[in-house]
Amino acid sequence: MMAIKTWIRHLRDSFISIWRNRWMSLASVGAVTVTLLLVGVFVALILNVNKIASDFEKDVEVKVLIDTTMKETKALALAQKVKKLPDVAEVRYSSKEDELQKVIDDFGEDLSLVDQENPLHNVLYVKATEPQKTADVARQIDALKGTSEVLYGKGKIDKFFQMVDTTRTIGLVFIVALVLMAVFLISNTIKLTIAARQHEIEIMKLVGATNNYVRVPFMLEGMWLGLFGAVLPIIAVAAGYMSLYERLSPIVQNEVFSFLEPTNFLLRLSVILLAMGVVIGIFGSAMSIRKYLAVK
Amino acid sequence: MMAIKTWIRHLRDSFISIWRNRWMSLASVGAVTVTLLLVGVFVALILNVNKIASDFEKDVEVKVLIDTTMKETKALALAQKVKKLPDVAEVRYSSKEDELQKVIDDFGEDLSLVDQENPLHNVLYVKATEPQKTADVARQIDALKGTSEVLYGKGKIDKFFQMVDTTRTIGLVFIVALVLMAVFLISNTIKLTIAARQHEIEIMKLVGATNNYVRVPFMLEGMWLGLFGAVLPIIAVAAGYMSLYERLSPIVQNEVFSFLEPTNFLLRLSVILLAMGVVIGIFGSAMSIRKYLAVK
Amino acid sequence: MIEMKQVFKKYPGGSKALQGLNVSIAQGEFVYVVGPSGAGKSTFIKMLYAEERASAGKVLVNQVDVTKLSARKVPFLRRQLGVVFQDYKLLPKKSVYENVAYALEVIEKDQKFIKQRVTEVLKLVGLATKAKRFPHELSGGEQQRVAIARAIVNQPKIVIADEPTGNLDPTTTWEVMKVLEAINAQGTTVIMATHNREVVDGMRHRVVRIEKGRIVSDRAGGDYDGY
Amino acid sequence: MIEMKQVFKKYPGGSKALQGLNVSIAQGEFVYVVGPSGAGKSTFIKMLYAEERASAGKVLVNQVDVTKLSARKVPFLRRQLGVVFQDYKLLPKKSVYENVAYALEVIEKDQKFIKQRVTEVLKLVGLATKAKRFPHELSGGEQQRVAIARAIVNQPKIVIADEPTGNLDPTTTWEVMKVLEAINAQGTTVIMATHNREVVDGMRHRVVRIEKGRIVSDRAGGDYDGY
Ligand SMILES: Nc1ncnc2c1ncn2[C@@H]1O[C@H](COP(=O)(O)OP(=O)(O)OP(=O)(O)O)[C@@H](O)[C@H]1O
Ligand SMILES: Nc1ncnc2c1ncn2[C@@H]1O[C@H](COP(=O)(O)OP(=O)(O)OP(=O)(O)O)[C@@H](O)[C@H]1O
Ligand SMILES: [Mg+2]
Ligand SMILES: [Mg+2]
Repeated sequence: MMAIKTWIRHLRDSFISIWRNRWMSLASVGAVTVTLLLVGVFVALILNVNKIASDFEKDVEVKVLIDTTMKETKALALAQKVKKLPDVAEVRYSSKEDELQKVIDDFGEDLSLVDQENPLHNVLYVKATEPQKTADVARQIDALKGTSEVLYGKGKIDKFFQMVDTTRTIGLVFIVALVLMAVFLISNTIKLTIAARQHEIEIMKLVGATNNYVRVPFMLEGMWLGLFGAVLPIIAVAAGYMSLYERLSPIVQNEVFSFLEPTNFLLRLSVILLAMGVVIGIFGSAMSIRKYLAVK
Repeated sequence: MMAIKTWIRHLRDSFISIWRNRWMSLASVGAVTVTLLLVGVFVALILNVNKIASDFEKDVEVKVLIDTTMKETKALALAQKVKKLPDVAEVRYSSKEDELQKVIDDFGEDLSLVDQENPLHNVLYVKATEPQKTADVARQIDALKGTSEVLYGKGKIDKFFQMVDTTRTIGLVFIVALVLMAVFLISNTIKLTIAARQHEIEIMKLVGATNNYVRVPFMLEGMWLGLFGAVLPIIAVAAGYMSLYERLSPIVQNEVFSFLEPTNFLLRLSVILLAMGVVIGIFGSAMSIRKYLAVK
Repeated sequence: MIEMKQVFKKYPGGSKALQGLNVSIAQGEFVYVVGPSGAGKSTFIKMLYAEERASAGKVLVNQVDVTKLSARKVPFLRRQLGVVFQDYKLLPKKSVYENVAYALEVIEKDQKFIKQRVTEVLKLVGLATKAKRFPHELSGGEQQRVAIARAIVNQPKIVIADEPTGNLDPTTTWEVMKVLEAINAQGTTVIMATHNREVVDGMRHRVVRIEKGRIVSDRAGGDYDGY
Repeated sequence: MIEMKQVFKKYPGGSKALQGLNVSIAQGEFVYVVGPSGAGKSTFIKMLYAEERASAGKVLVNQVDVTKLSARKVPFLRRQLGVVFQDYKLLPKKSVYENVAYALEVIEKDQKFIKQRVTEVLKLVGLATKAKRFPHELSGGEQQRVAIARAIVNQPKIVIADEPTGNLDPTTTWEVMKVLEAINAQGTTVIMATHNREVVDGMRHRVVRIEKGRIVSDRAGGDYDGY
């Protein structure tokens, strides 16, 4: 549609214009940088909080007390049986000796001094494939022979699920709000730089430039501003995240949760930040210029 | 220094100018609004997270197992004694029957079936005036007669304190970073609106206006933009926080933590947001205008 | 070629700049438009390249009614005209060379041609040595000559100049007038609003006098005062 | 009153606009500054109100050396002068009335006085009915007259006008010249750069001719060509 030489001209003009308006360009790039940095940091934070919440959620398990009369070998067979139930992801066996040790750990040594037979049960810890199926799984296990009691904290767990869900929803709302704000702030800045050049746009039109001919260099300029503005945030967020990840991961490695693995996550986040800068840059320019293009 | 009629003129000029540049004014107010909204929401969030972390921290207590040989009345006397130790804030007595009930709650009914004497200790739960003094308090109590064991999760608690501290530090870093970003974004926007009017400033100087005479209306204009830009965020944050507070507080009322009480908190936050808008507006204008005031 | 029929123009503020203007200009004519300040000369000229649209009436340029021209087609009208604006309208962030070249770039001429043609035109208006300057680094008369160079660079069929010699000394004025005469001799229509009695009386052409938005006299080879 | 000694001006780009200019103008004189486009007339004028600073030499205005004037004091120098800029320099977001009033507001005159005086001056330049317009709603000549009104509104001791009639028709030019004559008759110094031969020859005063940054002729009651 447009000749190659025209594209080359537009490209050249966009660079020249950025340079000749360097003061404004710098201000725009600065605004984009700060905004995307904000988005990058908070998105990383929020996604990790959501990840951690989900990890905790996944940690929910059903505790099955096995009849005291059942022998250990049979108990292990029961474990196999439970394992085969639908929606069961994981079964872990814990003997009554293990359980006693836990009680002692929590309540002081004196319990171990009790010189009688261990009164506790052998126990199965069962995880559902999806945390929300925990109640189902519990019911199924309860129906099996040889289980004396199935504990999974009914009401409490529902409340916990609800909390995790709320966290996740709030997180998503925050991300969406952040992105909208970024769109507004960046396109607003670009609007201001273009408004300052309204006079130029009018002149271009008066000497016979079509709307497209005027628009394209401005859009390219917007693209560069967005692109340049995305570089620093991407570097900062990537470097910051990797260093934090390396420092914090060892500390939490025995916990039930972990942080988002950097490689993949950062790649995606970078692409998103870059795309935001570039897309808002281009469309912000295109939108802002529209009202100055109207022929009188 | 400046005549009252001059101030009135400046005030009038600042309003007229906002109106005649309404397109740019709106963009500026929009940028201020979004930025302060961001600051308001995240500051509220972060301060609450910090509050909650501190609440958890304050919940740390020392568990003192009292000699099984000591009678309950004597144990209560011991409690009084502990209470009087330095740095002790709170002492709660829990009989061995209470303790057994807890074990049963956590590990299933079968323990209660044990038909022998309760093997547990009477217990004192002690809170230090400051969480960090917990270890000290524990040591002092250990030295008292009649205590068989003093538990406070040594290493674990240190790690927990460290986590809370980290959370708080990160929170503060975030707040500082947010404020800096807001300062940058707002003053940047104002810089752009003033750059667009560079030509006007030059003319004013050429017809004999002093730097101050040119500067004051621009500073007032910056003030109004900041002020108007702060109104919406204040309303939004206040309304949002109050509604969330009312909805969430009942849910967490039995937990060890609570949210920041709105009245005081919102008042301060509002003042801060307003001050940020106004101060950055005024100084942003003053700074940006400086380079255009230089006489050639 | 150019024809206006009962053209009225009322600006949003309420001032009636044109009040039933009728005129017809043939291809190849040289027309002075004179009249007091605020008479409507610039408004008349702005009708031709659609900077302002008529409130009523017909404005025909090359058989096309400008008043009905869609926004998309306006740029193509403007490319057929070379306009010297009263306030120059130079692009502040482009050099002298770039300002003149821009009129050729929009019609997608080749770089080589542009370079040659722009250099030629800048020499013609005496600004060859100032090609790299920016508008704010020029004297008033130099800026005006850049505007003239831009108007004639793409060899338009019609050149419209609004007060093109207001900031030029008599010698330079004379040189610019010779340039306009020369392109007129090659068949280009020239329409020039001016206050310069010396020019109008010294270089005789058709003189159209506008007063209060109407043509009050129109005579070939007349002088500034309409005789 | 005004004295320049060996004034040189070299612009950052490298162009030498003034090359050793010497002149002395007494209080109450009326001086035309003429010369070809780009000769240095505007630069000469800009020296007086410190829009540009001399590269070398002395520029005395009312016994004060402008080249050494501190930035703080420049506004007070400018208040003693009324300047008509070649490109008008009207404030685009202020109405005609406000533009003219601004020159009185900066010297903190009373609102009542301002209103009376601005109305008076606008009537003088024939713009009484256009007080509420904005500059972009005016014709070229009307804008120029606003610039003239602003320059004379605070009754300065020195009026400096750079090509103040370039966009005015002969009749309006004549009216503006009468205004300048009148204030000159009241003792105001008038310095006017112009290309208008008709004015210079028709209303005789001292004529200073600048060429290539130097004064090449200077004679009282001379004509445009220096005789
Ligand atoms: N944008 C506008 N809005 C309102 N009124 C306008 C506008 N432009 C011009 N006018 C008015 O229309 C009338 C004619 O203006 P125009 O510019 O056509 O005059 P002109 O003949 O070119 O005068 P000059 O010789 O001073 O340039 C004037 O009274 C002017 O004030
Ligand atoms: N800001 C600037 N930077 C560089 N060169 C300049 C600048 N301003 C003026 N010049 C150059 O200095 C010389 C004198 O300019 P000046 O404006 O004084 O001319 P002038 O006599 O007023 O001309 P005119 O009659 O065209 O207005 C010109 O050659 C011009 O190109
Ligand atoms: Mg005009
Ligand atoms: Mg000049």
